[in-house]
Amino acid sequence: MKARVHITLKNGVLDPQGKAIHHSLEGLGFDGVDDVRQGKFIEIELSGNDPDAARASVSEMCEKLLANTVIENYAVEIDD
Amino acid sequence: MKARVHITLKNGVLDPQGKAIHHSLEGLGFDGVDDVRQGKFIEIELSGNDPDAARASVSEMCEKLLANTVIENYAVEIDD
Amino acid sequence: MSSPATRPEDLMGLTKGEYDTILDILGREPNLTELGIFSVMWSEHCSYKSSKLWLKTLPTEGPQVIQGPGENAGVIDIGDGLAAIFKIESHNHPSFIEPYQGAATGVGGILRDVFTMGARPVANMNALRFGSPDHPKTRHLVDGVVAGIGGYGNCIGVPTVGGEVNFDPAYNGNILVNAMTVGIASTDKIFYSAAAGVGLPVVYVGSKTGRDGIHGATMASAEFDDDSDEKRPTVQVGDPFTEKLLLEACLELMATDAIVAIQDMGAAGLTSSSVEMASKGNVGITLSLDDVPQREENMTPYELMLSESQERMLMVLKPGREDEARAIFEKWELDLSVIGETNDSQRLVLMWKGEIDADIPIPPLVEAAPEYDRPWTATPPRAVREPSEVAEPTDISEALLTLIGSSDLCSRRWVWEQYDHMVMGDTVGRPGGDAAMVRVHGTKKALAISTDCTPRYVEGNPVEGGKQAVAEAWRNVPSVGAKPLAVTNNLNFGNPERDEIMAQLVGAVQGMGAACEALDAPVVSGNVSLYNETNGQAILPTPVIGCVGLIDDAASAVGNGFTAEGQTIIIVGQTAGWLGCSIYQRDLAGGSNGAPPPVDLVTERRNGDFVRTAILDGLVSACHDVSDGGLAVALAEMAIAGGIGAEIDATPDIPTHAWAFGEDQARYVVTCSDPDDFLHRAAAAGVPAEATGTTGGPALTLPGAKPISVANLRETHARWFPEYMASR
Amino acid sequence: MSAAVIVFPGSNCDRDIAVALEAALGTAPLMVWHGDSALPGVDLIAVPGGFSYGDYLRSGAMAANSPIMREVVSHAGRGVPVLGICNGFQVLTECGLLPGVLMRNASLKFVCRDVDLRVERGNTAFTGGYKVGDVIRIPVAHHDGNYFTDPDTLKSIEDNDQVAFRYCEPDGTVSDAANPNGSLANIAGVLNGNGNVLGMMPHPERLIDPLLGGTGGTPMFTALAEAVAA
Ligand SMILES: Nc1ncnc2c1ncn2[C@@H]1O[C@H](COP(=O)(O)OP(=O)(O)O)[C@@H](O)[C@H]1O
Ligand SMILES: [Mg+2]
Repeated sequence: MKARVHITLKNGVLDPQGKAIHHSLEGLGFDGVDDVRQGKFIEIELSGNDPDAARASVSEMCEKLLANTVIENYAVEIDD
Repeated sequence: MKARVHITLKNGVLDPQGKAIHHSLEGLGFDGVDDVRQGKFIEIELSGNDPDAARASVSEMCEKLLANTVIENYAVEIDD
Repeated sequence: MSSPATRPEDLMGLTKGEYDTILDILGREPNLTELGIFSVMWSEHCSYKSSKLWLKTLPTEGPQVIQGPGENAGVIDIGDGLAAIFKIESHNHPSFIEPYQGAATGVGGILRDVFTMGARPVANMNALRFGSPDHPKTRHLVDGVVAGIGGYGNCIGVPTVGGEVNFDPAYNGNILVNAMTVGIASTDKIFYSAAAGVGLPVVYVGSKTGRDGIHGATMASAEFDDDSDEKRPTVQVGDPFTEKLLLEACLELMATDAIVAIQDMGAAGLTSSSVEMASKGNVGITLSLDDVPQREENMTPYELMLSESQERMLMVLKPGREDEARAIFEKWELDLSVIGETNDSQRLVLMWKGEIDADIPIPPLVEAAPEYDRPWTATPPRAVREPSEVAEPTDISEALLTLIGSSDLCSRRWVWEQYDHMVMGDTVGRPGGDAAMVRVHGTKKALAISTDCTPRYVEGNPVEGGKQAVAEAWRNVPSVGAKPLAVTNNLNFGNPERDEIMAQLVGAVQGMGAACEALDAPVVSGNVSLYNETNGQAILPTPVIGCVGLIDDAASAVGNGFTAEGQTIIIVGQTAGWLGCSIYQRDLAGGSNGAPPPVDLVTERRNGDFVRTAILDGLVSACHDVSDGGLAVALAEMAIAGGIGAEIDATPDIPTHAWAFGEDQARYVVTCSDPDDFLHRAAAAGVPAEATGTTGGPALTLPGAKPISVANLRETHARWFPEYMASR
Repeated sequence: MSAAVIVFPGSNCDRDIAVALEAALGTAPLMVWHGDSALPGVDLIAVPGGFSYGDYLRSGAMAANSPIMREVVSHAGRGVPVLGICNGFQVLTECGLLPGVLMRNASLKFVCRDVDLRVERGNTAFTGGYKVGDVIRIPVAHHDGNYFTDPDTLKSIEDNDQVAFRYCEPDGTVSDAANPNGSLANIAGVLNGNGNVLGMMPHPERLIDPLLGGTGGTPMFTALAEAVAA
């Protein structure tokens, strides 16, 4: 089973990487870019086969380690 | 319009970050994790409203800047 | 064991003649794994087949040398039971393909070469050559390479204390990334790679093996024709975190007496490490490949033997010490696996799924490695250009500003601020000086380290250029007050199968050899990188020299910035005004570049020894060697570094531009508060020395030129790099 | 009196801080491996710089979950001085001992150079050797030193006088030009509410020897030695 986790910065949190990418895109001549935000995408292979248990476990991983919930949101999808 | 870009390491390319996260999850007592791969998730706000043009433009951004195509793959989705 | 066909494209880079030798050695056709092993062991990279003949001519001995070339790194004695262990290595091609990872893994590789011998790495250096700043790829390559070097060194916590960066269109298609590491060990705790003894466990430690960097030849072989993406050789990705753990674990195990031999897995991975250990120990090795920790599924013996996955080591332990080793590696959260045993067969036998997959006699694999005496014809000499033949500038001060603001002479701050140059708490001063200095932890002593090469000289005259590379690297060491002890070298050239390239290699080695001999700086380690060319366009011949010296008390060293007003400025060495092949000629005068400056090694030695002694005797307040850009550039750098101007009152009897920008060798600029004593001693020693001005004021004034404010000099010097990197 | 230095896999300024502490305290600190779970009788804790866990995922995140950090948190709660430098600062924010986060430098580049710091608070175990308004020159060496918090947190740390140091010009002016990494309000070091936990990006332990560039860091270690001896 595979979990796909998206970790994104909360609204209002500064995103130096997104800002730098935005700036570079403009420098490369890409018009019409209004905003860029960079987050993380983590794929986790799990050996169990209970999607609900997996979701619960991965959410706990996010709370404990994968995301810093002071500044980040996370979203967990389970591909089964 | 919003583009969602996933950038992941190609198969076979070492992922030191994923490896360290995997190890740390084990240390925290999470069992049943077989593999962890870390990628990037980039959200781009675009001002145009032609999804095909947007897709083409974001793909070009990936080729030129966002992805390192020697070691990374990218996937573009347009939410319209 | 299926045999590959013997079409040339299936020989993995071996010639038909080399293949026939393999048939003789084995008495049969090699299988794929065996052919792969021969191919990498006999590659230019591992066998030095084009250069070996010439490398043998280099001086490698001296009372200070504990271990010369032939081990993972060279070892010199620095007194008090301590040794400095160092080597330089190239990662040119990978850095062009993927600059960040290529450079990072280059640093990782050279660090392993040093700590595999028992040393704690204490300093990194890097010598970089990029294409023209105008070339569309250059900026991206500079950005990636610098970030990669920093990314690896910063993370592992070894300071990157110096190096060099140059730009030239000759490197447009082949950049050079040469990385050097210096480490310190106890002289009684140096580890070698000879696996002497039978029945000893062969132990694999570090990261798991993946398909990283497997010989591109795989692609051409029949068996892999139907391959998908999965088996594609992949770029090596560095993991400095794992390397840090490997470093600490190895040093911890080395503090015991469990290790018989140890060797890092670098180029050609498990193949060269196991073959070299067995060959040096005159033993055989049987490896059970099933026990090699694997990162990917369905790996084949061929892939396991040729993988260049990073952060791995092979060790031979004393029997029964495996558990002790395992406990240490587990503490550092690393894999340890016993993958084989030594025996007296003198054969490399690879077991795979219960069967013999490869069986090669080791002595001929190592000894029958080809060695070529490639043809060469001496590089035609260039005409000497008199100063009068090189156009004068309209304004000396403007010319100086142009030079110090140019890509090759401007400040490298943009580069070295991305490197942690202070971690470990022993870096004396900051980058930007002549030799970098790193204190030997817990003592007053310091190592002085520099890297140098002037490729345009080597192109103009390989022998003089080879001498000059050694002389310049060497000269930086007495400039701070340290005594040069030995050098390492990285020979970067084009295709040696072309006469004129081979001539560059031969000439450079001859020049280097002469210089090392005369300057008492034997070669203790090095690396050769050939075939640096694209579409028949070779790089400039670039034999980079890394020099290591010692100063007994770091507090007696001097820097290269003016330290006070009212000091007398003295030029040490003869200024004839050699403009041929100079930066001034190249960048500001045009025309044919002429012969490079000759190097008089006796003078070089005498002047360097004199300057060093004067510094140690406390006569000198600042010192800077004179190199690219000549006296004017050296004086400007001293003014910028010290934030103090100077009035130069020399009355040269040669054209002013030749005096200011000529690149005569064996020269230093020093400042003294008691010039008489210095000049007196110089005269007694037969060293040319002339007082030429006084420090002070807010501007630098050269003879016959308008003053330039130090602020303007500093601004101009600082500007180019950040502006170039920020533009697109 | 004894000090401890916490060592994580990937710490690399552990020896440097130990040297500085030993010079000030007269005795070598205890080097405590991250996997240990006890800190017996320690009255000063240093969390050193480096790249714990390679700085992978987020700087300091994995180290913050190490067993020993529970002990560090409980010691901090009892008032033991805890000093986190560079990666140590990142660890202390990740484990909640200090407010805010350290994001990637605005330049996106690693930066190693001397910066000037204005001392904003003088009466703590760490800063007792300085006066408010003093300017000290001290090196930074980091990739993720861009201090950030939400506006409410910022207001509360400013109101409670929790900012220990700010990046400034040599004359003490706090300006954008003096900010090496984009930190909010030029914050270079932050204290907890009780003033016994300090996190800072610059490296005071690198500046305790004139040969290495200066002694601007020495007063911090002297003050700490006095504080724990008292
Ligand atoms: N790649 C680099 N990495 C670190 N420091 C560098 C690098 N390139 C140049 N430097 C530093 O910049 C200074 C000037 O370099 P360079 O002009 O090559 O010196 P020199 O003229 O003495 O050979 C030296 O201190 C050198 O160590
Ligand atoms: Mg120099």
